[in-house]
Amino acid sequence: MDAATQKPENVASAPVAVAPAIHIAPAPHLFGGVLTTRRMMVDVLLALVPVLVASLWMFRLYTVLQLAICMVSALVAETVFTKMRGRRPTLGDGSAVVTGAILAFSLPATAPWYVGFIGAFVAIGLGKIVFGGLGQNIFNPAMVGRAFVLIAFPVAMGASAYVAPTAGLDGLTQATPLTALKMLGQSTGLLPLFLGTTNGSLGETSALACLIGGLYLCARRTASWEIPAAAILAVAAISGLLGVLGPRTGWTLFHDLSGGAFLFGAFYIATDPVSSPLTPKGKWMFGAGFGALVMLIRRMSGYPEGVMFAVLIMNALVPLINRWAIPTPVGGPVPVKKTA
Amino acid sequence: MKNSYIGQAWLVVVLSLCFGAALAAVQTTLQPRIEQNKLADTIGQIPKLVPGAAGGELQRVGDQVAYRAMDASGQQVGWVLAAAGQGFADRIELLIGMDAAAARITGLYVLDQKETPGLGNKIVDDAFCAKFQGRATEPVLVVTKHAPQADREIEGITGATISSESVVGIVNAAVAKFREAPKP
Amino acid sequence: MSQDGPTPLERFINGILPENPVYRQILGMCPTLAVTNSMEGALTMAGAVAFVLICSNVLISLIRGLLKPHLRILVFTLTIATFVTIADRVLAAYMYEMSKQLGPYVPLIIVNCIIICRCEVCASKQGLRAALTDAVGQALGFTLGLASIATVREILGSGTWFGRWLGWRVIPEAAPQHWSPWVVMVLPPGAFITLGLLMGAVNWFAARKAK
Amino acid sequence: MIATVPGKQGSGRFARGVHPPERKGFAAEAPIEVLPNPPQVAIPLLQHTGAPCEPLVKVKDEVALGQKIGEGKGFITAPVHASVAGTVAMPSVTTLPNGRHVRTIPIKTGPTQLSAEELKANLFGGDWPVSGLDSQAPEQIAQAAREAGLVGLGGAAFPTHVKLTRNEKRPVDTVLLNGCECEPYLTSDYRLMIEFPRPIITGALLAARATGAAQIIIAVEDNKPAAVEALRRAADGTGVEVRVMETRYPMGGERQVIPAALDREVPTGGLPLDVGVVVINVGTAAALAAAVLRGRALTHRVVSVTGAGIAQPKNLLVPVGVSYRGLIDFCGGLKPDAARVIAGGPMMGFALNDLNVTVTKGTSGIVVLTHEDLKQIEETTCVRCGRCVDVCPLHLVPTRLALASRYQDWDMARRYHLMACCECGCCAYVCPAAIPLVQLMRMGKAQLPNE
Repeated sequence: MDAATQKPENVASAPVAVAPAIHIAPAPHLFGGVLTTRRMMVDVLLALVPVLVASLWMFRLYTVLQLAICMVSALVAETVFTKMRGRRPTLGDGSAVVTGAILAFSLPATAPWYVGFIGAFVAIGLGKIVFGGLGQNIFNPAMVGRAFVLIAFPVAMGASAYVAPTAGLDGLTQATPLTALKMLGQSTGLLPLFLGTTNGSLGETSALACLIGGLYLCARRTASWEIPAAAILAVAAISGLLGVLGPRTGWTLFHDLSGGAFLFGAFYIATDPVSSPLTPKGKWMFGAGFGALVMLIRRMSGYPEGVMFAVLIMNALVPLINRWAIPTPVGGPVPVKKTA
Repeated sequence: MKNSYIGQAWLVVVLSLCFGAALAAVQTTLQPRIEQNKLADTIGQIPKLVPGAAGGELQRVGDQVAYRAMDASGQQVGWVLAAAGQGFADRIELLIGMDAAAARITGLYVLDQKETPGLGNKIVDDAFCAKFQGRATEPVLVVTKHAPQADREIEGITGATISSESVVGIVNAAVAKFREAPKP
Repeated sequence: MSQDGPTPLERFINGILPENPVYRQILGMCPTLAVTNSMEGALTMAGAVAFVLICSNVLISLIRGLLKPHLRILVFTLTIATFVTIADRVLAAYMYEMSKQLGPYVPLIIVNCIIICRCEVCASKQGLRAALTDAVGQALGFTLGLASIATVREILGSGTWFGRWLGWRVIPEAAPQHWSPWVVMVLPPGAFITLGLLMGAVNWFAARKAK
Repeated sequence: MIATVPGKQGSGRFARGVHPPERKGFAAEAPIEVLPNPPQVAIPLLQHTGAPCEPLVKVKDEVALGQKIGEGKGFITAPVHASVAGTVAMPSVTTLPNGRHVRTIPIKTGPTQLSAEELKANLFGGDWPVSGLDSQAPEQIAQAAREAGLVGLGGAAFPTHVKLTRNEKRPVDTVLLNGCECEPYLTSDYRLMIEFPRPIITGALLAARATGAAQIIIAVEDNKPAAVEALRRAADGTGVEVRVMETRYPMGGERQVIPAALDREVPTGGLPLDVGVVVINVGTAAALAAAVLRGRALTHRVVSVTGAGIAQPKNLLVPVGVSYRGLIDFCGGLKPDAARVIAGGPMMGFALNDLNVTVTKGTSGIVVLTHEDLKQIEETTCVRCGRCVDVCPLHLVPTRLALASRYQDWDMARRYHLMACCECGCCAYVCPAAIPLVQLMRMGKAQLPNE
């Protein structure tokens, strides 16, 4: 072979033809590939299965109806709004379905149809699309939707909404544990709180179901374990302290942990990657702040439960937390070059 | 002259004088009407709060503002008491109608409130205010979560326990104080 | 003092849409957000603003030759404050209900940037005719902005349109499981959301038209 | 000053990093074969980090194997040598895998050459002394390394004599031989450690003699027990210690292997020298022994030709300057489903669009991936999941750095320590949204200093 044979026109006749389509791309050439955005969303849906089972057991058809309304509305909203922006529809990534499901699980069983419908449209439209779509939103979309309908329809969403005397299920005729505590000073037993045989939003009643699904999410690393861990520690610490300072009859820190939407929020909502901090340190701060705010709102405000507002407030703080929690690289910060 | 303060500011001075005069004129012309509007806002409620009353006049009782409710012949038929206190969101201002002996409530009117719309602001509804009609002023009223079984029980607004309790509390406090006070 | 620029007619039209104070200049946000939960409040406010705007524009235009540059803002403020006080008193005397509802927002017209902005950019430099048409155009544009927001908010928030004056019910009352008015629309957040969405819509149409 | 306690041992681990599939099986059991001499080689005049060389020969000159044909000016440079005996042809310009255009000196292979056995024996075989090396003066070792054109064979191709030159202000206490070979697929170092551990040990001792280091450690990942065994046997009684590291990418990086083996942290922007360590690849150590004791210039190196897209994966001892095509042809050519040819490992190597580029001193392997291996997903938007943060071995926030680079927000790039990035590719490897994080950061690193 001489130099001439290295010219490209002879390449085709070479014994090893470059018949395979060789293409180039930047390194790395291998891709972990196990976890895609879509797969993360599927994980969340899988993790919601225990919650769904608990909810079906407790609220029967109300669950199915509410989930159907919210998920379908979320998908329709996603299609409509992405089309308005002239983008490709992004239904395939599953984020709209997840938003719809989380919203549905955070609503009262008997909330009328338009609550879920409008909530889903606001969640997708105002919660996500106006910020630039998936990955750009500041706030958890489902919680934006829920906050909107809570303020828009206080009767259908407030404490009174959970007590539905006309409902066909026994559970629905009692006040939620936190409302009962706040308004009547009545404490609910730990076992019903843990198993979820109490009234409340569709997904929040069973602490057990939230724990099972949440641990699955953390094990899959779809959710960062730091956030729920920090949140649980914060709530336990504050509730324990308050319990020591001024005990409430029959209400312990375990009640605070398993009552209300706390576990549901800590595992499924606060861990939303888009609206939570990036670094482990930031996640600890975020989780602890979330837990502290939940306790603050529960004890000091007019609302019996504070998960939604706690999530939204902490979401707003995320850019700040990200700034505080910039990690120092191994070997220390980049030395500042002295300008010549 | 050109650089003196007056030279610079004469326009401001002249305009101030003109505007001042104009405002004085407007104020003098309209003030009685505005005062009347304000009074009418309260007095106009009196016939609704005290049965048989046709009008009323301001009567301070201690540091409380009250109105004597009169029938057409000028006979006193009751009292209207202005009361205020903290609600769930902000101050609630009430007018409480009572009979001449201040023994029975004859009506309730919410002058001003900023309670949660859809929940707490239901205290302005007739449905809620009417619950106070005919209640004795002693013993004090209490809020319940069910249909009232005793004269002193007022059924609260679902989902607005604090607003309901605030109104009842304001009524109780104001009425108790009014009953104690010597009346002219 | 005349200079090249839009004719009085163009000024009039500009104020209504192309330079709408609410949607294009983003001025006067305080009343826009505070009093637009019903048509009555919005129109009363728009009327008061129109009165102040027209009167001050005319007056400033008349005395524009006498203005000293460093004292002009003081004179503007003085003028505006006077007319605002007059408007406030008149409302209290003849529309007591509305005056009570609008509360501090009528006196707050003094700090409404639309008026001082028009005084500065137009009335203090233009003749009477230009100043008048400009003020009327801006006032109409402001009215349009307030009315559009109030329409959305009152219909969604209360189900009515001109409910207090005319009693028109747009969305029939229904049992809560079928429909319920959106309380959020009556509250301040509703104002922000409506303003944002309408402004987005206006920009969207403008961008489409420009294409 | 970071504590430099001699003998202090690291845990064998570093925090974070990833576990890509190892895929060493393709060529792990293939003994090192000698590539038959190609009809022509093209020696690039820049194969190292530093100043390029100027040619020392003219067209039609006859050159011998190992004859110096290019020499650079300055301290940080390395000469180049003829890798075959033959005749110099017309100089030309070639493009290296990293995209650099460099001048090359082509040499037509002459009729008389060393046989494969002679070459192998000459470079690695025979007896390698492990004692009596004190007779070598430290300066002479460094000088021999320079004359032999020795550069780091791990990939970065940093001139070795620079590392071996003593610096009074920065004493070296440890020579760390890097036998981690953490890149998937590559097996050239592995084969060398198994087949020829003795020149490696001797090279290590020479490096310690040159730098004055008291401690010599060889770091090998725990997925290469045979290499550990072979090295330990060869090192017996020499004071050279073989330490086993956890298998985790990028263990082979200086900033990972030093903390893992010695529990010392190299300061950002600094060198291993700052913590009293000199890191040398095992292949470089063997070449150092050959250079010092046998006067062999760096003309050949071991290259893995491996991957599912190559017909017969092999480890080859090849002359520098041979074309990639020559290696691939010798290994039976590409399979029909071959999709990408990579110079170096799949995590940090460069994809080739032309197989006629030449093997340089820094070429550690040729990896041919198939379409199956490349199952890429489409780039989507970042959902801020933080996976890249979880794996970055330098504890950076890659998503922010990539964003800063993409939108040229240099304040943010500085705030998040862009220049600390080592481009190891862990972040892009795990990114669920398939964002080209490394590419973006590389772009940003190129632009940031000018801002």
